[in-house]
Amino acid sequence: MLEGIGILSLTIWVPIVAGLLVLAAGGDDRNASGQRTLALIGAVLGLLVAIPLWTGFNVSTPAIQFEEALPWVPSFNIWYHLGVDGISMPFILLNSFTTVLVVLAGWKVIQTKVAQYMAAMLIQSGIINGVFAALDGMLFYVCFEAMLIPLYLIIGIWGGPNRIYAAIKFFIYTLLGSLLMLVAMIYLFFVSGGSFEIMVWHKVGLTMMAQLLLFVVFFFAFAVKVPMWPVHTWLPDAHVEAPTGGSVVLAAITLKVGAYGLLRFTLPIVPDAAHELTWLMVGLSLIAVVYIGLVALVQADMKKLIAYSSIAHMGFVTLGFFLFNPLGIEGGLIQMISHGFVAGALFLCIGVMYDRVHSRQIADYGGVANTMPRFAALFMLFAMANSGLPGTSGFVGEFMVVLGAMKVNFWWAATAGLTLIFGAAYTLWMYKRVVYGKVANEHVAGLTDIDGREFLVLASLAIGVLAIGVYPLPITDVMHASVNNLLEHVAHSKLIP
Amino acid sequence: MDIKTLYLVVPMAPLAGAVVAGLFGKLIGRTGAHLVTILGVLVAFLASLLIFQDVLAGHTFNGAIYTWLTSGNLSLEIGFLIDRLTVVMMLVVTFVSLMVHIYTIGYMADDPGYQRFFSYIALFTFSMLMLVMSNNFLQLFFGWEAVGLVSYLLIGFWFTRESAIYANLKAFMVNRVGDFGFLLGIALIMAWFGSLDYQQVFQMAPQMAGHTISLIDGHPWSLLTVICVLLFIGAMGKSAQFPLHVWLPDSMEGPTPISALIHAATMVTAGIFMVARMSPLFELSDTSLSFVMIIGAITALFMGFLGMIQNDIKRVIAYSTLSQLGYMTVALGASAYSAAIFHLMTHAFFKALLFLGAGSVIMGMHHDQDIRNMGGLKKYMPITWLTMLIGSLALIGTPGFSGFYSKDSIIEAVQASHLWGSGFAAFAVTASVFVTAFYSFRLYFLVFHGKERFHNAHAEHDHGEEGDSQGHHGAPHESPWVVTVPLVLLAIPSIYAGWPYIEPMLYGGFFGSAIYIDALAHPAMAELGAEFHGPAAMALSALTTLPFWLAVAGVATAYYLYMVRKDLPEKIKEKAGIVYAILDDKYGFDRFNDWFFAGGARLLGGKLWRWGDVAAIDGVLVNGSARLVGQIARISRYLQSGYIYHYAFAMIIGVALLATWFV
Amino acid sequence: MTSISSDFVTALPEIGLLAVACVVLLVEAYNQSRAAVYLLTLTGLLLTAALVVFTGAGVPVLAFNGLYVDDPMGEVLKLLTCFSAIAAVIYSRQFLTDRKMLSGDYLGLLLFAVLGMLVMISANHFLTLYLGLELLSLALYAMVAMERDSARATEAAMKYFVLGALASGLLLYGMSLIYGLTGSLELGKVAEALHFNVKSEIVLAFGLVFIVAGLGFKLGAAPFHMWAPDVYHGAPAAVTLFVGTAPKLAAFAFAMRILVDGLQPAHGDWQQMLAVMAVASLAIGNIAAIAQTNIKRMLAYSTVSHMGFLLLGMMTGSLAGYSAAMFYAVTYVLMSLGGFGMVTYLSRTGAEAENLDDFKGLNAHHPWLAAIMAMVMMSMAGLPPFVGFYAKLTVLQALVGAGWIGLAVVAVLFSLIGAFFYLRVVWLMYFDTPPAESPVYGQHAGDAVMLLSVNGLAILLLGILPQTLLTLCALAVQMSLR
Amino acid sequence: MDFASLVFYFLAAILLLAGLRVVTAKNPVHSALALVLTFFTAAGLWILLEAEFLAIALILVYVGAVMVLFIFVVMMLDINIEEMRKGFWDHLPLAGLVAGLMAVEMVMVLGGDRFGLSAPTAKPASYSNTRELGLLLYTDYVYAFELAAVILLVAIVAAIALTLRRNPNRKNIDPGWQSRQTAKGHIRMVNLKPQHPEYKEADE
Amino acid sequence: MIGVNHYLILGSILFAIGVLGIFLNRKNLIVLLMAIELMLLAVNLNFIAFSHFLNDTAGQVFVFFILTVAAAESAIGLAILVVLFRNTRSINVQDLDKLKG
Repeated sequence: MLEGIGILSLTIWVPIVAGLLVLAAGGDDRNASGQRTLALIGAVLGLLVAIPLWTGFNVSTPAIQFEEALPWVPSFNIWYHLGVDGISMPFILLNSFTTVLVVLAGWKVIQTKVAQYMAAMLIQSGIINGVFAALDGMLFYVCFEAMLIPLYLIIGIWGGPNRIYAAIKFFIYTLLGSLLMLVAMIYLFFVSGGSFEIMVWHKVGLTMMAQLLLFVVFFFAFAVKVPMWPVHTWLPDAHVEAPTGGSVVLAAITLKVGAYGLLRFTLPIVPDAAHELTWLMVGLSLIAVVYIGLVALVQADMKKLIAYSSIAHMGFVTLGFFLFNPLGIEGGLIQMISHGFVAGALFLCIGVMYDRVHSRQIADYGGVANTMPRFAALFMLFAMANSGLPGTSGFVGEFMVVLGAMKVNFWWAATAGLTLIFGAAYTLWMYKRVVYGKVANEHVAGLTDIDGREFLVLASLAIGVLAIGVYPLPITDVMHASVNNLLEHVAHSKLIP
Repeated sequence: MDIKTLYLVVPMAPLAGAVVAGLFGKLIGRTGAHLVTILGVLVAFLASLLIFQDVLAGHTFNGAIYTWLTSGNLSLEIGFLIDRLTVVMMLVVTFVSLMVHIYTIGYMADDPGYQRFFSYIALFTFSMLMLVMSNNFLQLFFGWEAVGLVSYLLIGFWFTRESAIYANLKAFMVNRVGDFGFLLGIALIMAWFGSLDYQQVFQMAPQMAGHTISLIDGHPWSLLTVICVLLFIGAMGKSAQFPLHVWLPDSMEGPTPISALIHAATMVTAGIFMVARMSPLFELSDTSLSFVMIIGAITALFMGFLGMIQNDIKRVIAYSTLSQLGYMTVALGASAYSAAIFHLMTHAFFKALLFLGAGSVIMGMHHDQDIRNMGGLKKYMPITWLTMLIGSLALIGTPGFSGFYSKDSIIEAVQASHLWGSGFAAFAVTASVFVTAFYSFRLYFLVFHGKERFHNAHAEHDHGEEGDSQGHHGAPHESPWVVTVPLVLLAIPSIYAGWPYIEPMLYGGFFGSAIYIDALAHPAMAELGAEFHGPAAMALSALTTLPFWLAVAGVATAYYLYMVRKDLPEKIKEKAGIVYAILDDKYGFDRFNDWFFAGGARLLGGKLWRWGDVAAIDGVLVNGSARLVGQIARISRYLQSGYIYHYAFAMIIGVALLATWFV
Repeated sequence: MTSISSDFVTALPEIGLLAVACVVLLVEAYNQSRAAVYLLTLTGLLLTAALVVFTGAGVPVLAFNGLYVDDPMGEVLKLLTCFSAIAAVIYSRQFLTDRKMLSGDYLGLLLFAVLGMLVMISANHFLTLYLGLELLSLALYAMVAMERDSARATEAAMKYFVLGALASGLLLYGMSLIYGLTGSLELGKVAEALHFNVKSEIVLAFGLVFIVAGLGFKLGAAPFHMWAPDVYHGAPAAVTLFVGTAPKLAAFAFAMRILVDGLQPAHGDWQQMLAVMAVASLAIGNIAAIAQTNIKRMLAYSTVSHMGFLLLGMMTGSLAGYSAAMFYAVTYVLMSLGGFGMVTYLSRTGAEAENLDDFKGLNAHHPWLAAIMAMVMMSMAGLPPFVGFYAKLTVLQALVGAGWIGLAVVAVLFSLIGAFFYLRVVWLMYFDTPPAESPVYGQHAGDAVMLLSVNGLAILLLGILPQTLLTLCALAVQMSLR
Repeated sequence: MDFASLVFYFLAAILLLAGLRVVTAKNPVHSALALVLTFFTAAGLWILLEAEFLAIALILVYVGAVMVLFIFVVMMLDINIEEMRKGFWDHLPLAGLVAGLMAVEMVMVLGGDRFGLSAPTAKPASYSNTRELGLLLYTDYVYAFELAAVILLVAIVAAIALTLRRNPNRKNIDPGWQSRQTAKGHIRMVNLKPQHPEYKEADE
Repeated sequence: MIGVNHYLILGSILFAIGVLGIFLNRKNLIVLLMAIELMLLAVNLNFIAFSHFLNDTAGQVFVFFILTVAAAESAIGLAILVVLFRNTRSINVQDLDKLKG
């Protein structure tokens, strides 16, 4: 079914148009409240238009659904081709949901250039939906790169003291990967006989050499975004300097784009190279779990700590993907969604404290639970989810990936399982130093507990975290058909001599 | 009401209580909080009783409630397995929990975190019930970790205390080490059996017995051994077996009711329960049984030693708990699963009693926990005294008391075992009898008899717990009825729970198919059963056995040292300097762990971060290449010198080079 | 051979423009009304554009004994040249008024320069190419030196002149060799001669080297680029704006005429030369730009790198490559009009907004201008959804299509480095706080802001919907190839 | 060796020597004069090549106009020659290398007879080089011719625009301005009132 | 017999002398211009030689225009030189280094 404008177009364009409207209506911080309200309306609308994706989704088929196709740049055979399957659809919802939260999270904190902030967030949300919905390689690429721009501005304008370094590092790092990918995509265009359709690329036979080279290129594009060790160092800086909303989007969504790319491009397009280089990807993923886990342990800055923990958790995602079994891939996908909730929530938690004390250093806190009991409780929930406690979403993906890994190799599973220890160690040690203990200083003594808006944001995330933890079946149901299809596809060599 | 609904009620009633007390604590107030949670647990207890009857009538259940997730052709479900093993655990858990709930009303009366506390313990009850009622490994792991979480929350309940939040983190981390093994064990089961459902796994187990896996190239190991050892590592964490025992003594930082509930009666026995549950697997691997037995023996003996020198009333009991858990573990290793569960049950009663009694003493002493500051409390706290005495007698295995039946069964079972390491285990458990008796009565004498030392002691310490009305240091007093009633209620089964139940539980096939013993390979229980002639005969014949006299000797020694020659302990302490120092240092585990694991991880993390991330990746690769480009850029500015002739050179040389190249 | 009168009809745009230029000079001589010359200039350029449209033939038409060709590619380029000149004039009105440079001299020279471009675009003969080039260059030399009291401007002019003369010499030497080899100076006949009979490959290559060098100079490709930074830097912003935009279209046409129309049979030779120059340009342009503190200078280096990309498109020797190069040239002009236009617009009397630091915190007081500038910069960096992305895409597409994957990788790696300095402008505008006394402000020149907005939005819009422009370029090239 | 060759070699030698002199002379005036000599010998060579018109034009246009302009500018700008000469030969190695390389390369490429051109047939006696060029210029190359005119116009405009200074202190009168003047703006009618201390508001 | 290659060689050497001049002379702008004139002369020589040997007048026409343009070019160049000299009181090439980097 090819239509002109459909739900997916709406999920992309509603936030973007809303963002532009906010920009147009705003311009001055004096009517900031109006801009905020407008942005919130836009974000909520964006979420509402995305909901039919879930309710109308047919879980029994791996086929592309909600498809839309319009010729876009006919001279290069580029299409405005949208569609989702079970792999991409949840992320559009996640993104639309997160957008509402970040708009709320920035409600009071952002006091300068409010319209620009809100617009950047909304526009970014639309573009990211485009990434997940794109079925045309070039459309994907355009969105993939365009999403860097709002985030670059968000980090750079509303970020911390070292924001410029962080923003530029983030941008250049990620651009490196994507530019190489551009060449790869053009190459694929020619070998596929002049098509930018991702689904066509999936069927193209490639030589081993070409596959390996494409793999490396896709690795750079997506592993940087994920990020995998050793191309991860932009993330801590970006997170530390970004404003809370930026961190949330970065953790909850942007990282997912990289992992999604691995699944959408690397695995199906170069399956033989992927099999060939599994050792590498698994190795890097496991390094992420152990090495990054250890590094996270010594961080003095809360955001940095959570950033490193994000890397470790995303290590599970990549590990899962390269196990080539349903448990691994679905586990990875669930881990992605869960990490969206959990890491987002943790950054929001840190943001809540930062708004009050203006410090992210663990050492500046202590005994927060005394003055902010409600907050401490929610924070505890998210900390536990981050440590992978069963019953929370953090557990589901890790559990599945460990199970999947065990099917392949005991030691992979064992190394991955170390996250039980490391994850708990760095998260809870931080929690202990920040939240527990006696009131450490007058800043902490002067803290006020979270207000209704903050509670709403955190509680909605908490519900998500618990819901996925207790009952992940609806999400895996959505994925099954597509994941099985993908696995079947990957199992077949497309090597040509 | 449908019986299946009833199953669901058991865990859900406490959960509902926990949620209400937790989320709406302010709204419903203190009374509301304890009412709603107690109601929840009471409902669970009553439902458990009904289920117990139902199960006794032969109705077991194994089924799913809902599908948790599916992946590939795997389907993970949340479900209940209700059999005799489960109901025993359910009864123990709900009963002790109920007692603790009631007791807490008095114990925590002045604490500002009252509602939170009730919410936590109700949540714990829910988690523990989920654990024991599970019919699959996933849910088991859920409960396993959830009880760990609540334990973490409760140890750190007084979160302003540095020692408490140190202890809770430590407890969680050590448990996580165990869980790491546990998770790997589960994953191995998943990978080889293709299912996480108990029944399917157990059915397949005999076929898998011959499988080996090669974890290190060229060294094939029995699959089941690996699985069982890994699972047992989980149990070692949760049930505080050597060397993962280190968290339990520290966990005494939590309020006393949870020491009773979590760290004595229920949660720490989850490991024992789990191994018993997994008996169809463990039975297939002698190696793992030996491993279990040796670990248990080490724990039983060496942790008992530590109990002898502790001065904190709760710590003494904590080490005693460790030691008793060691007993249970040894029993598991000897394939005496029913004995282990039996001891688990009796231990739950008398150890909960001891802890609650200790709590009562602590309340009476205005939250002083040092036994050196007590003495002569018998006069002031008669009910506490009496119940504590009963608990202690049960603990040391006085014939006729519940502890006697369970503990003697274990000792005999170990002696009957023929596995590798059973000799050492038999020695350890036997020797422990003396140790147990000694430290139990050392405590008893120091607390309840002798000189009243509390008058002159208060100046030396300032150990008030949060929320206690400090400075009101009158004479010790008996605790209110909400405290003493549970003591009495617990004292009853401490005395009585052995006699009538030993026969059905151990020899009467009470557990039926819930516990599987390969009688040919591990005939210990069968041999015991052949010699068993009823509880009375067992009690009588015990008078002629070594354990009994060892216990007597232990009591006597304690009496001599702490009632007659009170100066001797100090002298011994001086004489046995090194031994004392080692014991005082708890064999150095804490120091080693802090230094090697915690410190080492941080050191390594710091190095990796500084040298790996900051220096190598960021410094050299990222910023380095950026710097390099910047440097080249600066150099390239010199090329643009500003002189026309240089520009002209560039052009001409360009032409010359192109010409040379292409011509 | 058609009658001479029809030849004149074909060349009406040039004739019209020449007439207007002369009128401008006359008005300057007798009236000296600034408004009059300004409006006259704009009208003249519009008239020329209209004439281009009306005289458009749709097929290549030769005139003046083969000296002149009128083909769709030329028409498109002429049209865009006129528009870009109009934009340049409007952007720089305030700047020129402030410096008392808005005179008939200046605008007359500007019109002559445009005439030179038109001649180049329509050239079909070495001679017309040369004359057009010189007409353009001479006018530009004078324009650069127009701010007579500025040591910097005159120095720039001198450098431009000396190096330009040298480049002309090189170009002519190459032409002389090709003439000797083919016996003809008309491009079509040269191609024919080369196609059927190459007397000496080595001489051909040798001659090509010199021609390519001259071409490289005009485009500003390394290593013949060295005039560009100094001239862009030294010239008054308005002149930089003009030098940096429309002439690139003419240079592109020049390259197309000489290499494709004339020397297509020697494609194998010049392909490699262009490749070498392209890579050198990408490297030098992108790297040297990083170290710059002056935005005009930075944009000059950026031009060098862009020309590298353009050359990459040309060197493929395919239809796709040529249209990619044309698309690149057009989008480049669009972008640098925006960039230099902003620099010119923001300059105030006596000072130029030429240091990067002058752009600090622009977003704080001129958010819309900052947004336009940001779009320009990101487009130059090749980020979607701006048109610069498609420019790069088309070139890369052509490159990969021709099998030059390695070059494509090199190109993207250098544009990664390039992204840094474009983003630096963005960060200065958005992330830095404005200095207390901001040297940059925009005057109340509504027309310029309006046009800048159109310019910026065009960059965005063409980035989202590039097909029209792509088709235009592809068709123009396709219909013009002989 | 025939006469033409002799003349060729003679002129070529002078040409090269003079050329070298242009770039090595200490005094720019000497350079300019050497350049004049170069042009003269070149003109001779062109005559040898039967391009008589261009040879004359070279002398008339180049020597007569351009070189005079050069010398004029050299003279006008008072240049310190001594300062200019410092370190002149320092760059000889590089210069020699590059120039030598180019020369060798060019000679190697162009030296061999790669063009396949033989001496043209002699022109008929009635052939006039000037006439031929003239015809071409006004027919086939009329477009180029017009362009050349425009270029010259640009040169004029540019040179004037660049160098013409409207000196504000000059004393001469612009006749155009003079003739445009009217009474308006130059003569002011003033109503002279009797001076009185009370009325001070008027004709300020 | 003098063939076209003789003229070409002569032209090449003349061209090279021009190059030499640019490299050697780093002070005087005017000499720089003269060196370029030498190169143009070499070009012209080439054209005329080819024109002669090809028996094609087009080459001569080209030279005619080169001469014209070169004259115009000189005019502008010298005008710029004069303006420059007014500003800096120097035509020393080495003083022209305000713009660099």
